[in-house]
Amino acid sequence: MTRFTPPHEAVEPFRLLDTAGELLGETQMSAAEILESFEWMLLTRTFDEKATSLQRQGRFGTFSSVRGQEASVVGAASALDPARDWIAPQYRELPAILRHGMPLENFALYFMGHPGGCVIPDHVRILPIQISLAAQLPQAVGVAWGLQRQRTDGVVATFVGDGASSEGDFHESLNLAGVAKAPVVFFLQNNGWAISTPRAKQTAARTFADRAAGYGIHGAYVDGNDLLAVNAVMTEAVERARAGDGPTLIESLTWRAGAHNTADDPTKYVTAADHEAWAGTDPVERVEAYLRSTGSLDDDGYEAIRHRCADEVDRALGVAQSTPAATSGALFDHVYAEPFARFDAQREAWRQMQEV
Amino acid sequence: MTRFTPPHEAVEPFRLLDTAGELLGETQMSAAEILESFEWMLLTRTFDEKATSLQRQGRFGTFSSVRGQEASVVGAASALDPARDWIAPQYRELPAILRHGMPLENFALYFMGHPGGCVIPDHVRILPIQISLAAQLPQAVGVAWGLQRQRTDGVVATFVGDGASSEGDFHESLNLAGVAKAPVVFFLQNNGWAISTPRAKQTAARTFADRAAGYGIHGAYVDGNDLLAVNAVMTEAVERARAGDGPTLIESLTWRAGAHNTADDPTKYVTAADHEAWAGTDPVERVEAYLRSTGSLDDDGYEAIRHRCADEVDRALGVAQSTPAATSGALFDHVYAEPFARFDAQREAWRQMQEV
Amino acid sequence: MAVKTMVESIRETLADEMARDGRVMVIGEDVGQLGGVFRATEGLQARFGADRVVDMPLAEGVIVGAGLGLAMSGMRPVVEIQFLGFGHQAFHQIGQQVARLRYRSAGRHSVPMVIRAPFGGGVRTPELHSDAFEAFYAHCPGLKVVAPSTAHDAKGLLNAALDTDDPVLYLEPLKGYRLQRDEVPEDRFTVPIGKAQVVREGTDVTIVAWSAAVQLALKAADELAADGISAHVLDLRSLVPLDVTGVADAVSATGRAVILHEAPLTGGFGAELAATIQQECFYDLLAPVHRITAPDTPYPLAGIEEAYVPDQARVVREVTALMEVAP
Amino acid sequence: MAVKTMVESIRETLADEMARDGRVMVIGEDVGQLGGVFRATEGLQARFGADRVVDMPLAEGVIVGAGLGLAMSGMRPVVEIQFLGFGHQAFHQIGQQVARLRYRSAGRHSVPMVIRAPFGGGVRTPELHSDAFEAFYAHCPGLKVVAPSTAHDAKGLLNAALDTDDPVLYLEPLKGYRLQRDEVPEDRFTVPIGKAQVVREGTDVTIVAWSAAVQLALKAADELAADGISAHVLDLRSLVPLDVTGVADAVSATGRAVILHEAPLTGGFGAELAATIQQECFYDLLAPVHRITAPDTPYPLAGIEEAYVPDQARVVREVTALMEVAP
Ligand SMILES: Cc1ncc(C[n+]2csc(CCOP(=O)(O)OP(=O)(O)O)c2C)c(N)n1
Ligand SMILES: Cc1ncc(C[n+]2csc(CCOP(=O)(O)OP(=O)(O)O)c2C)c(N)n1
Ligand SMILES: [Mg+2]
Ligand SMILES: [Mg+2]
Repeated sequence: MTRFTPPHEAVEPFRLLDTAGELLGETQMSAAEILESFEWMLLTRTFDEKATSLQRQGRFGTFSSVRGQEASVVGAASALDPARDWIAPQYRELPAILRHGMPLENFALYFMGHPGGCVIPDHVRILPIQISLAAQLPQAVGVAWGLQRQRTDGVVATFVGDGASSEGDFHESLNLAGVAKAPVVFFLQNNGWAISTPRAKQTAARTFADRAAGYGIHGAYVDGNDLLAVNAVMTEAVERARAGDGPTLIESLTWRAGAHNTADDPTKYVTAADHEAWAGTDPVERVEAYLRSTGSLDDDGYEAIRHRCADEVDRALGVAQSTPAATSGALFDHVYAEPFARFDAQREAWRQMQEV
Repeated sequence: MTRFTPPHEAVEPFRLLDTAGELLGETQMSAAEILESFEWMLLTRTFDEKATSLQRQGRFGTFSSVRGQEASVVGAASALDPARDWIAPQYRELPAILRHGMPLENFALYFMGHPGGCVIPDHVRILPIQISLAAQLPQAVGVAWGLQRQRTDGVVATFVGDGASSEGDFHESLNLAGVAKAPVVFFLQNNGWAISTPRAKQTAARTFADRAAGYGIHGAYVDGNDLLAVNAVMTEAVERARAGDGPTLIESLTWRAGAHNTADDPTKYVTAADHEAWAGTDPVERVEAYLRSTGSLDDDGYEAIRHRCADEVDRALGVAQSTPAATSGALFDHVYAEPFARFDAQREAWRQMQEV
Repeated sequence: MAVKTMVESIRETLADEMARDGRVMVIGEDVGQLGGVFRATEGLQARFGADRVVDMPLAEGVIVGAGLGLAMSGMRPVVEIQFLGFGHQAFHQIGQQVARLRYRSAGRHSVPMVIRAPFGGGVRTPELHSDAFEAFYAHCPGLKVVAPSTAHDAKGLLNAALDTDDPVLYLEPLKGYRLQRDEVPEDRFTVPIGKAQVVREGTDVTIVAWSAAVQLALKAADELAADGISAHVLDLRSLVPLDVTGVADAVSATGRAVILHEAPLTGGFGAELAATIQQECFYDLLAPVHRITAPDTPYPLAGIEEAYVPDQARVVREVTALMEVAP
Repeated sequence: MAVKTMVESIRETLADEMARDGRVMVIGEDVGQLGGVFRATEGLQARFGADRVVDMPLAEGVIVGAGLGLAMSGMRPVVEIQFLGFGHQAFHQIGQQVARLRYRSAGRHSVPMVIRAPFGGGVRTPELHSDAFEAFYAHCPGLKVVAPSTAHDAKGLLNAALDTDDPVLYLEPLKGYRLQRDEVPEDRFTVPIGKAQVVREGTDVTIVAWSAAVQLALKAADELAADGISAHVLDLRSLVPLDVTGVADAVSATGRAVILHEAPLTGGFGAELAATIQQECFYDLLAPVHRITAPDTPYPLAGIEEAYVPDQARVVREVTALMEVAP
C-alpha cells in the first residue's frame, strides 16, 4: 500500500573530482585555496606517519590517525572562518582544528597524555576533543544557538563518526537544531568503521544523510574523498546556516585507511575485499593529480610543501617532547573556578606527597 | 543544488473513515471486530470519566486519560494477538493493555498508588507502564529480537508519544531494530502535546513517520482518529514483522482531547484555535456513526454496550477501592530474586517499625 | 520582609536575575507557556520572551548539553530538569561534560550554568518522580551541588549559583515547594555555596540534614525537646563543597550525630557524611554516627511512600535510641 | 589447575557458559569479529555464531535496554559496556530500568542479565576511559555489583552472576586484565555474590579493597610487614550485597581500617564502607577509618595518572601514619 514509505533505493554521493583527479563539474575554490587545503592534508599525513612511528617506539601515546579522511576533514574545515565560526570536534579531525588555530604541539601533548594538551588558546573557537562519542553534538547546538541569540553571524561545525551517530545524543541534537534553526552543520564522517564494527552493522539506513528529513533539516551525501565536492557542499551548508536558514546534516562518505588507532589491529576484521573497494581512492593523491594537471603544482612546489610539513611536524613534536612532565599539581588545575576547603586541602596533601 | 534533500512538502495521513463516519476505502475488519473495538473504546472512555471524577473528589490518583485517542490505541491493539504478541506501553494506552489481558482493577490500583497495580498476571505479555519516557523502546526491541531468536512468531508493539520521541532512546531503538530486523512495530501517537509543549516545538520534521527512512525501516502516517485506518496500517506492519521483514514506524496523528493528566490545567496553553481545529474529529463518535450507518449498531445495542462498560468500570473500581492498603512490607517485595543480609535486616527493621 | 513559599522565592529570584542580566536564559520542558509543572517559571516567558524562556523538545541530554553550549557561547543558562529522576537521561552530559569542561579545556571554557531539579518525595507523584538521587551528583568532580531548605536560602543560593562560573546542580524539594514558607529579603543577597548553617542549637545530639529533611529534623527536635533531649540541627545547604569544618564543629558540640536523608541507605550521601564525621570527630564521638534513610529499595508507588521516607516518629525514636547507646 | 590471566579466565568462562546454556548471548560494541577491545570475547563469535555474539550499533543505552528486553524474552544476555565511563549513556536503563524491572513488574519479569564493564586506570587510556565509577551503581537498589580481583574469582563470580535472576554489574579491572594471573580450576564453580574474603591475615590494621586495588593492598602489606606492621587484607569482591559481617569481623580483628579505592574521595564507595564500619565496629576502633582514594578531581590524562591513583608508597605511608594515631 502506498501509505508506507519503503526503504530507499541506492543513491550516489555528490562528486566533483573523479578518482583520477579530473574535474566533473565546477568548483568555487581558487587554486590558492586548493593548494592551501592540500598542504593541510599533507601536513597531517606527515604528522600521522611520524607519530605512528614514534608510538611504535613507545615515544607517543595511542592516537587515531586521519589517514584516508584528509579530504573530508579539510574540505569541511576549508568552508569555515576561524575568526567567527566554531568547531566541535570528535577526535579524528586534526587538520580542521589546526586550521582553526590549535597549535600542533598541543594536539601532540594531548595524545602524549600531557595536560598541556588540553590547552586551547584564547580566541581559538573550538571545543575540546571529544572522547565520549556524540557528546559534543548537543553542545555544538547550544553554542550555535547562543551565537544566534547574541546576534553574531558565527556558525558551528561539528564532526561525528558513523559509529557515534548511533548514540541518542545524535538524534536529540539534530532534532533541537531543527526546531531552534540553530546555525550548525553536522558533518558526519562515514569512514566505514567504528573500531571493528562495519557500517552495515551500524544502521540499516541507505545513507546517514537520509536522517535529515526526520528533523526537518537539509541533508547532503557527498564523496568524502573529494576535496572539492566536500568544500562545495559544506560551503553551501555554512552559508545557509549563516543566513539564518537552519542546520544541515552532511554525510561524507570516506574510508579509514588505517587502523582505528595505534592500539588496534584491523587485520582482525578488515577484509581484502574492503581494501580493494577503496583502492585508488586516496584523497591526497586525487587532489595532487588535479593540482598537477591544472598546472598549480609541480615537483618543486610539491617538495617545498613536503618540506614545510616535515619541518612543522618536527618543530611541534620537538616542542611537545621537550615540554617538562607535568606535576601532580596539574591534577587540581582548572577543576573549579572557585575551589574550596576540602579541595584545597587535597591539593596541599598531593603537593606534600610529591615532595616525599 | 540537487545534492541537498530539502525538507518535505506537506502530506496527508492515510484515512479510511471520514469524520462523518463514511467509509472512503476498504476495511478488512469485520463488523464484529469493529463492534468489539468500539466497546474497548467506550470502556476506557467510561473509565476515564469515572476516574477523573473520583480524582476530583480525592478518591483516585493523578492519571492520564486516553480521551480522544481511543481509535488510535484500539486500532493498534486490534491488530495484535495477545497469545503471542507483546505490548511495551508508554502510559496512555489503557484499552490496549486491557485487551491484552491486564485487569482493569490493576490499572486502577497503579494510579491509586497501590503496589498491587504493578502486578501483571502471568502469561499477559506486557511490559510495565513506562514513566521514564521512551525507556520502553530499547526493551521492546530486545524482546522482539529475543522472540525472533527463539523462533517464536511473536511481534512486539510499542507505544511512544510525540514528546517521548525526542529522547535519544527513540533513535537508538529504531536504529537497532532496523539492523536486527527485529519484529517490532513502533506506534507513535502524535497527540499534539507533550504536557504543554506543542508538537511544533517538538520537532521541525514534516511528520514523525519521515524518520523511518533514517533507519532503513518502513514508515507510515495515519489518521489516528480513524479506527479502520489505524487497524489497516497496523495489521500490515504486524504482518510484515511476523514474516521476518522488519520493523515499522507508524505515526498516528491524533489529539489529546483533555488535560495531560488530572493535575494539569490545559487552559494555560491550549488555544481556542487548537480546539477548533480538532472539533468534530472525536474518534468514538466516528466509529459509532459508521456502525450505525452500516446497521451494525442501533440504540439498543449502544445502550447494552454502555451498560457493560459502566458495569465493568464499577466492578474494577470497586475491587480496587476495596483492596486493603498495602503495608510497608511491600516496599521489600520483588526487589531482588535473591535478597541478602543487609536487605533482610532492613525488611525486619521496617516490620518492627510498623508494629510500633 | 515578605513571607514567601519556596517556589515563589525561586520564581521571583529567576525574574530578578533575568531582569538584571540579559545573559540569563531559562530552558527546559514546559517552562514557558505553562510556567513549569510546579509553576517555578510562571510568568517568565510572558515577561522576557520565548527566546529567553524556552520550551525545549523532550530530551534531557540535549537540554543539558545545549545548556552547556549556551554557557560556552557567553550565556548564563538556567536549565530545568523536570524531575531529578530524569537527570539520568542527561547523566553523561552532567557528570562528564558539564562537570569537566573547565578541566578538559584547561580553563578555556567556563561553565556558568545552573541545573535546577526538584527531587524527593512526599507529594504522591508517579513512579520515578520522587527519588532523591543527590549522591550520584555529589560524586562528580567539577560539579557543585546545593539543596536549600528555606525560601530565604532558595533565593540566596540561586543567586550564588548564578554568580559563580562553576556549574551548580540546584536541588529543590518537591515537598517544600509550597509547604515551606519563610521571610525573604527583597534585595539581592547570596548565601555562600559550601557553608552549612546551624538552624537550631542543642547540646545532646546533632542532626545533619538538607532540603526538606531539615524541616523534618526541626519538628523532630521540638518533639525531642519535650522528651528532654536537646537536638542541634545543621542544615547542610551545600553537599559539594561539603562544609567539613561546619559539620565537624556541629557534631563535636554534642558528640552524637544523626544524618537524615530520603535516599536509600547504601551509597547515599549520608555515607559520605558519616565517613567524614568519624574521621573528623573520632575522639568526640560518644556513639556511632547514625543514618536515618530510606531502605535499599526503589522509591515505591505513592500509596506506601510514607513508610519509605523517614518520618518524624522514626526520627524521634531513633534519636532517642542513640542517646541510650553507651559511649 | 592452570594459571590464567583475568581476561583469559573471563573469556573461557563465557565460552563454557555459552556452550552449557543456549540462552546465553554476548552483546556489545566490537565483541564479535574483533573479540572485544581487550579480547575478552575473542573466538566466541567464531564458535557460537554472529547471532549469539553480536556486534551492536554504538549506543550504550540501547545495548543495555535491548539486553533487558532479551532477558524478558527468555534469554540470558551478557552485555558488555566497552568502558564503564560509557555506562553513563546507559545510566537511565541500568539504574532505573534494569535495576527496577522485577520490582516494577511485581516479579512478573526477572532480569537474568550480566553487565560486564572494565573500569579503573593504570593502563594509560584516553580520557574518560579509566574512571572508577562503581559508587554510582552501588546506589541503585535492585542491582548487584561485583568486582573480582583474581582470575579465580573472575570465573566464580561470573558463573554466580549468570546463575542468579538478579541483574549483576560485573566490573573488570583494566589493570588486572593481563597483569593478574592465578590458578583457576577447570570445572565449573561459583564464588558467592555478597561474600568478602580475607586474602591475607594480619593483626595490626585491616585494608579493605576490591578489584585491582586488592593486589596493591597485598603488595603494600608485604612492604608493611618488613616494617613490622601486620596488615590484614579483605577483598570485598561484592559491593552490593555488601558483606557487612565479613567487613566488621575483619576490622574488629585489628581495630584499624583503611579503605583503598581509585575513585575520588567524596561520595566514593569508601564512604559507604567507612560509614558501615564505624557503625558496626564503633567500640573496636582504635583510630578513625581511613580512606585512601583519588582526589576530588576528574581522572587526568595518562601522563599524570600515577599521581592520581593511589600507589604502594602512599598506601604504606598512610597505613604507617594510621598506626601512629593514638587510640
Ligand atoms: C560513548 C562512547 N562509547 C564507546 C566509546 C569507545 N570508542 C571509542 S572510538 C569508538 C568507535 C567510533 O567510531 P566512529 O564514530 O565511526 O568514529 P571513527 O573512529 O570511525 O572516526 C568507540 C566505540 C567511546 N569513546 N564513547
Ligand atoms: C524521561 C522523562 N522526562 C520527563 C518526564 C515528565 N513527563 C511526563 S509525561 C511528559 C510529556 C510526554 O509527552 P508525550 O510523549 O507526547 O506523551 P503524551 O502525554 O502526549 O501521551 C513529560 C515531559 C518523564 N516522565 N520522563
Ligand atoms: Mg567511523
Ligand atoms: Mg503527546
